[in-house]
Amino acid sequence: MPTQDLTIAIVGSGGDGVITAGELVAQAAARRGLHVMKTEAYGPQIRGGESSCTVRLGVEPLLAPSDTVDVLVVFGWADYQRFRSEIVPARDAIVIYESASPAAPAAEADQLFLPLPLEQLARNAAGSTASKNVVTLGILCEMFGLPTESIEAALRHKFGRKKAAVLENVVKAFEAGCRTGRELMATDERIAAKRLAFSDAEPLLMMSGNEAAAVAAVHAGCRFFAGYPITPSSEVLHFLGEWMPKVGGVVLQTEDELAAIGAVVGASFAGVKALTSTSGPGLSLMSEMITLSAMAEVPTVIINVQRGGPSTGIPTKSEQSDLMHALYGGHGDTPRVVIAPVDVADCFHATVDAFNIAEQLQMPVIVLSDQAIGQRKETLPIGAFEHKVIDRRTPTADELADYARYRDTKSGISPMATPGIPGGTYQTNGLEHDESGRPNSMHVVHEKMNAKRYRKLAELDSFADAVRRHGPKNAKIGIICWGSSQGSVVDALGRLAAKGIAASAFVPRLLSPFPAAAAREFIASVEQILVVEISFSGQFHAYLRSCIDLPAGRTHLLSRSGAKNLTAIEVEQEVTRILSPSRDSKEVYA
Amino acid sequence: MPTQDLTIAIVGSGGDGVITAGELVAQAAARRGLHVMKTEAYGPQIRGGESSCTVRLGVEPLLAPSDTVDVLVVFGWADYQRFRSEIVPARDAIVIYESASPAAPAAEADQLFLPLPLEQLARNAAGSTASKNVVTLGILCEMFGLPTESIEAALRHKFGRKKAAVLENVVKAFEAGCRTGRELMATDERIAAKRLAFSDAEPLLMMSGNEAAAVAAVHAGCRFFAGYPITPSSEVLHFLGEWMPKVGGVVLQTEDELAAIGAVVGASFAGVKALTSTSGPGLSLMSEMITLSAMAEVPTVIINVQRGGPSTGIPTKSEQSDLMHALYGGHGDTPRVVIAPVDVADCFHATVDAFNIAEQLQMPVIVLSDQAIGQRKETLPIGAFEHKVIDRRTPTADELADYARYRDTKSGISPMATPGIPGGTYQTNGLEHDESGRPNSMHVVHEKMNAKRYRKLAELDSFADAVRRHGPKNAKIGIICWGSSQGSVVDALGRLAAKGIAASAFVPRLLSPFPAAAAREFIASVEQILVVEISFSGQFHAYLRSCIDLPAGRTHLLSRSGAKNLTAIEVEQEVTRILSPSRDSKEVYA
Amino acid sequence: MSDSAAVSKPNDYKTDLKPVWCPGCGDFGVLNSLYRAFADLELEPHNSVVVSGIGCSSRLPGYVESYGFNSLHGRALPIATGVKLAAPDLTVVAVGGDGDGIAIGGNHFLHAARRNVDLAYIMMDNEIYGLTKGQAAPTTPTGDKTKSTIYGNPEPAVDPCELAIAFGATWVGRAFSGDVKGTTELMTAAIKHHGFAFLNIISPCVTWRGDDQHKEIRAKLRALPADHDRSSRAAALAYTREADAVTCGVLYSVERPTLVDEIFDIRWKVQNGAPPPTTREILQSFL
Amino acid sequence: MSDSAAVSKPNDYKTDLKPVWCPGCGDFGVLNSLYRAFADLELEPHNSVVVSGIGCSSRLPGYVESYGFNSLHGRALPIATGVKLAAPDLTVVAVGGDGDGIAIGGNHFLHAARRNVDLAYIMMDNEIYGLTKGQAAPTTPTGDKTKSTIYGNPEPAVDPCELAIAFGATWVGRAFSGDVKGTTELMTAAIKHHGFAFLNIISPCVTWRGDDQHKEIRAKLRALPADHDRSSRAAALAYTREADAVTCGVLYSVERPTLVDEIFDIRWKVQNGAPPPTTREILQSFL
Ligand SMILES: Cc1ncc(C[n+]2csc(CCOP(=O)(O)OP(=O)(O)O)c2C)c(N)n1
Ligand SMILES: Cc1ncc(C[n+]2csc(CCOP(=O)(O)OP(=O)(O)O)c2C)c(N)n1
Ligand code: SF4
Ligand code: SF4
Ligand SMILES: [Mg+2]
Ligand SMILES: [Mg+2]
Repeated sequence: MPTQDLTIAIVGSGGDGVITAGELVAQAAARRGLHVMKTEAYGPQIRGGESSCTVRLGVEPLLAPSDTVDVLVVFGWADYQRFRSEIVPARDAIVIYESASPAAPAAEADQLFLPLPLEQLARNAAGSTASKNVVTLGILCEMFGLPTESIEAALRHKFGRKKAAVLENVVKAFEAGCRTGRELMATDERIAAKRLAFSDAEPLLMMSGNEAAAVAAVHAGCRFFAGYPITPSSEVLHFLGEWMPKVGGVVLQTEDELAAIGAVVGASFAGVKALTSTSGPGLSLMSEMITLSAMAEVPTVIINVQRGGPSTGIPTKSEQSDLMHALYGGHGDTPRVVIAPVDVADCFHATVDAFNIAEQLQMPVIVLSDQAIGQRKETLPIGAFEHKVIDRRTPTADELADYARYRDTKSGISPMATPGIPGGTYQTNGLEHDESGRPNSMHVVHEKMNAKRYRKLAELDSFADAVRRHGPKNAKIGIICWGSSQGSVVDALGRLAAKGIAASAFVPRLLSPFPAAAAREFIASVEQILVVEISFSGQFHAYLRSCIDLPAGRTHLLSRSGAKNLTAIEVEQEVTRILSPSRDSKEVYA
Repeated sequence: MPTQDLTIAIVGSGGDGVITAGELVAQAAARRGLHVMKTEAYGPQIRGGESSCTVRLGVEPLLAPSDTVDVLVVFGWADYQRFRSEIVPARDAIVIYESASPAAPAAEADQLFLPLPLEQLARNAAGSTASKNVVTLGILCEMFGLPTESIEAALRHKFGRKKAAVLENVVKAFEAGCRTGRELMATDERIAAKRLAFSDAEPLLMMSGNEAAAVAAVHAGCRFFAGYPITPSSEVLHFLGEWMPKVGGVVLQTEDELAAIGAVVGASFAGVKALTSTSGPGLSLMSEMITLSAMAEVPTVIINVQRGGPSTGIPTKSEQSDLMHALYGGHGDTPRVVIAPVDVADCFHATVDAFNIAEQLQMPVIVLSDQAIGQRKETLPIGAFEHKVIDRRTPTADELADYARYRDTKSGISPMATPGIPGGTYQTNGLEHDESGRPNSMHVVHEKMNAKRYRKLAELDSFADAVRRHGPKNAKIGIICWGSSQGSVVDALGRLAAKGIAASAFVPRLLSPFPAAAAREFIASVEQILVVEISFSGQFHAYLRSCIDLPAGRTHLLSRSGAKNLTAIEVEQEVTRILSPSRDSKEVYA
Repeated sequence: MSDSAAVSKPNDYKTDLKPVWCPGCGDFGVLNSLYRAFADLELEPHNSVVVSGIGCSSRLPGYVESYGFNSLHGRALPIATGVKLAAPDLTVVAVGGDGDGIAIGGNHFLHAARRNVDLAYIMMDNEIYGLTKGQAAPTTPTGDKTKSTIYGNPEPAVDPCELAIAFGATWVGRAFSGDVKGTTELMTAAIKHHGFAFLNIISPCVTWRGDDQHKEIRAKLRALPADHDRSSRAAALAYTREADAVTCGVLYSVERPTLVDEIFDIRWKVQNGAPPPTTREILQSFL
Repeated sequence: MSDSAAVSKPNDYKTDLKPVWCPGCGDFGVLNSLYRAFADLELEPHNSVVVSGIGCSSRLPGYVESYGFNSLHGRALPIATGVKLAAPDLTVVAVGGDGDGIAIGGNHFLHAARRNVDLAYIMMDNEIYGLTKGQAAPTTPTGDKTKSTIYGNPEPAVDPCELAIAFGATWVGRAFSGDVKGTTELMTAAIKHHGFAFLNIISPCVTWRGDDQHKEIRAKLRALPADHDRSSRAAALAYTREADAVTCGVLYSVERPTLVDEIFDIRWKVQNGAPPPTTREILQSFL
């Protein structure tokens, strides 16, 4: 019986063409309307070190990378060592590997190990080992029912600009691979079970979360980006560097993150929607300016793509440990909004939301993404990118007649004039100030202005998409998680349901202000509670506790360091442990 | 009946000599063994604007500035306007003011208003209005029983270096004031009730919290200070700028706060105990380097003297709103210790504690002070400055034989070699690393090292001075507060006790790691709970909630903006409200 | 002022906020020069933006009728850069202290100058940190006693004009705030310059540097020779790190494209007359 | 190495960590030169400290047998300054990339040079951000296409050596990593210099600037004329912002007291032979 969900991982080192092979499979699949989720990983070498590419293909939309891989291709076992804890072959995986590579492990359980002379095949077909990745592509196509013609077309497209001889050799290598693949088919009946069965559908877009966020910025009307390169968020800079000139916007690569957020404050003060994008170390550096954005009430949007921390940490791997800094970083009582996208598509929506909120509330809004969704590629229908845009309101003539920039209105939101508007001149500052913006250090004024600045957040009581809920009502166990964890958690809900366990999930997108009423309701509706997060110190759990009462005795915590994706199995096992009579999971309050 | 506790406030503008007058009273009193607490306040003018000086004198040690002033001297009512919400005359205050100053308010309740031609008196006695502050000193001495001879001696000391004629005029002015004072004595019997009755005691030291912290650094063996000037913490830089050369240490005024904390990390890495000192905006800028200090396990001590925030905020006024940033500022899972001094003496002890802890645990330790205690002057006996010093442990020969800088020990604490030690060479970094310090991005290593870095905090389970407790056990109401709020809260306990209300206070000095067990015990021992803090958004309350369960229905919150000192009356009134049958105080969970 | 036909007067640019500066502070002269320069240039308040950092000097925007931003210590230039790039038609003036611009803000000074952002950057150089009550600045001479260097400053001073030239500023001048006429002229030229113009104004702090500053500087004032070659880095260098002179005038002035010019140029080429793509069109690139 | 009588060899300074650099990266040449310079100077590993920021180049301390600190992006110099002031007897070398030192770290470069902190600062200048995969640096020539400037870099480049001189560095040199012998000599001189020595090493990034870099630079290499006046700012200036040449050698070299000299001087005067005061004695000052 063929499958509808297949994960292929390819592992090798620099020259092996691992990334190209993965990219070609993913692109071809997306063109045929298959759902794709693609992740890459690298060793510390800047170039030429170990690399891996994992592609999940599905007939149905995909929620997260799969826990294990169905097909593993290994060009060198030494390279595989680095990834062994992240790329785990399934119990019944098919492992294709270069037979010349030493130290192959033994097959376990139902695994099928197929040592193949990949380099030899490439040399024979194309005169060089360089096209062993193309040979492999051919093998994969025929064995697992990938869209052969689309991949060949993609190959032709990719190598079409090269010399004719090069293209010819590539095609030869691909055909040789296809032949080998067809031959292998007959050697073991287990292969058939891994063949992908699909019928063509509308082509899908394929993009990363960072790209989705960058598209969102343009869509939301952002016309100013300032940023400093940092992994894993530089794609936002790169994408906008390409598109901003086309839409008449500005991209400034600043000298550091202090300048980046400074320029964003300046541009926004001048009336243009403005964005910066960074990762943990950069967010730390932006702390002071974020407090100015809140104090001077200048709208700013900051995308923070989390990586392993603290300090320079693990730049290429994901973690959810910038949460507390996003929520509380910066001295003083600094109101801000924090919104966390849950997947690639949501990187688009959360970013548009962020601009809408920033412009309405005139304060900093942080989009708290992470490497897992920021850099993985997912397929999406073009229809997924609709989102209403709200623009800044300019002061009315009445408001300008007796203009006070920081008018203490009922909602706390004051009319914001921008340079160029006659009659709207004002001098603002980061000092505490009165309604006109004049410095003032009296307690009464400070209390009034603090109240005004925080009162604005109440507008979000009616924010529509504050929480994503999954699973049945009144479940036996309710999982609370955030951001990219949603994927594996929802995957786990399905598995648990299949086992007859009613589990549900509560995923706040709006992290601050926290949707406390909804959370309380959820907690009341479930028997046990499991908080899931990728932070060693349990930042999300601590934050939840500060917002709502988590019932002692029935609250549990799955929190761990990052640098490894959350898997559905982990969640499933934790739930099983909690629900088993002799449970030993981390109970939070004994 | 004379008094044992007298507060005098003097208000004027630039040239009025307000600050000098207050300083002379305070100094003279301290020399006679009186307890003194002195605070100053200024308008926005850099020089020549409004200023005020408030001196509280007591026979018993003082806990906080008093809520109201007993004697108010006003040189100009226009200047007084700025301070009217901070400097409140008591119901029975004596108000002495320049009769030539227009717009004097009317006396209220039992107040005694004495308009005097202070400038005229000065001109008559000394030929110029410049010595009106000295005239006033004379008046105050005689009316309120201040130590006249000591003040005259202090005057002679201060003006002794000037021309003889100047000194002569000063003395004349003082004597004229004394005469006027004596004359006034007889005019109203209410004056006698405000006379200070005291007998001489051992002279006391008088210093600010910032000075106490700076002394502590030298005492603790700190020999490197790097900092960037910022109000209200620059006194630490100034004091160490004077004393470090004497003790053979280094002071570096850096280009900014990024460099300050960077230099501190460098010096400490090189084996020297090192300190920086700043206020909110600077602490925000230090965020990233604090995460490096935690990651590379380099001991650092950071004194943060809080002021009004966010942004540049209110630089000269106190607030407790950097709490969350101190606790959580910086990306990633960053362990750190936060310790909050409760008064001037404790600025000394908390700073020595901070060095001891930093050197033991090899991580950043933040001393979270504030303007209220950092800049006010208090008297203290020299005996108050004893505190054991712990030095860094250098690796043993055994440890060096097979040296691993980040050895994963039971306690998490690893032997730290420093440059100059043969056999101890290692390369560290802010990247995640293995036990030798080599970069490593594997999840398993990351989890292990996170665990090691956080495990070190467990050493503080046995920290002796984690909490200050005040008042009876099993009180009707238990107040939880922190830092400089202790003074007024403890003052309020006394007043409540006098009214027959059993109230107690729990004041954690160690804020992180939080002494949760002790706090739970305290909560269980009281009927109602009141959390008190000077932060509009209630940062301390949110933090408490994340550490311990605060019982719904009996937890109350007094949190407000700063720029005005907490007063005992505020606390007392809040408690009364809570305990009254028809209470309307902010109940936290309805 | 919105009636641009009317002739502007210095007083038109005064706000009703009273400066907090000490009596005798050099910054008053800078402010008065700025009022005059704005009037001479007939700047429209609503099309002018004055951005500063934090310091005594950085209080200036509050006193100028225009859009103004007294921002964070050291960050005037990134903010001013953001303003100028977002709204290139505005006249943008950045102001601040020597500490603000050379200590904490030194890096932004370098990069704003390098990028040739079209704005005037006016530094009120008092060789001290005024607002925080008198600590040494990177402009404080070696040996000087200040609050933070009571035994004498162990560090050497930089010359802001030398830095500006090395950073890539295309216009560099030096003025003395006590000379309002000369300062007004230089300020006017700085604002008019197409590109990053740096004007270092010696503006004495009477409170922390002593009352004699005005006099001492006046004694050292020199004018540039008439034949000074403004286009030569080497010629300008001769008037930097001066020990016994304060030479005022335009030390350096060259023309090269501003950052806005370059950005517009790229935009022009990239757009090539095509209308801006819609979200849908952008999304097509992911197919 | 602890036996200081033994003659040091370059290999003595190798650690067992394998460089992560791309094959052909210019940084290998820098590392080899550093091994040789350390050997020539017979530096004791335990008395030497190598501090870096973050970047490909900043990985270097991990490969050097000494105390080493691969710190934060842009912060090598503050940390190195702290090390040197805290323990003046150590040999301190700061290393890093052009982005690290001139973009995010530009301000620290200015102030470490101004203070004349006695250390060698070695910049591996590849005109690009290597580690983050090829964005423009402040050293990238105008018009160059990079990951962040796909239509050409709109910003001009600075010359690190010109900056160093304006900042107040007392020794400034330029080298090419492909010339290990020349680089070793210059590095040795930089480390020996008493004061802040800045060595800009052109160190090609083959991955993001193309394989031709080595060749192109080699073609532009020039040596300083024998009569070059190292003590003249103006003379040095002639070899900055060069369009068609890469002139290697010691551009500038002067002597003035280092920050440690000044601090020791003050300490000497203040202590005046007296023993350091005790806490009690310090407290007396508050009576
Ligand atoms: C991040 C930060 N650090 C420090 C300060 C404190 N501070 C305010 S102004 C200033 C320096 C003032 O000197 P300068 O910029 O020369 O201005 P001046 O007052 O002399 O005009 C300092 C250190 C601050 N506000 N923010
Ligand atoms: C605060 C911060 N911002 C950004 C980064 C990302 N980052 C790491 S290295 C680097 C630039 C590398 O360029 P360079 O310093 O020239 O070194 P190279 O890799 O070229 O040797 C950047 C932007 C970071 N690690 N920290
Ligand atoms: S302190 Fe100095 S710079 Fe500040 S206002 Fe006074 S005189 Fe001017
Ligand atoms: S990316 Fe460039 S700088 Fe980095 S290691 Fe490779 S060649 Fe060297
Ligand atoms: Mg100044
Ligand atoms: Mg570089």
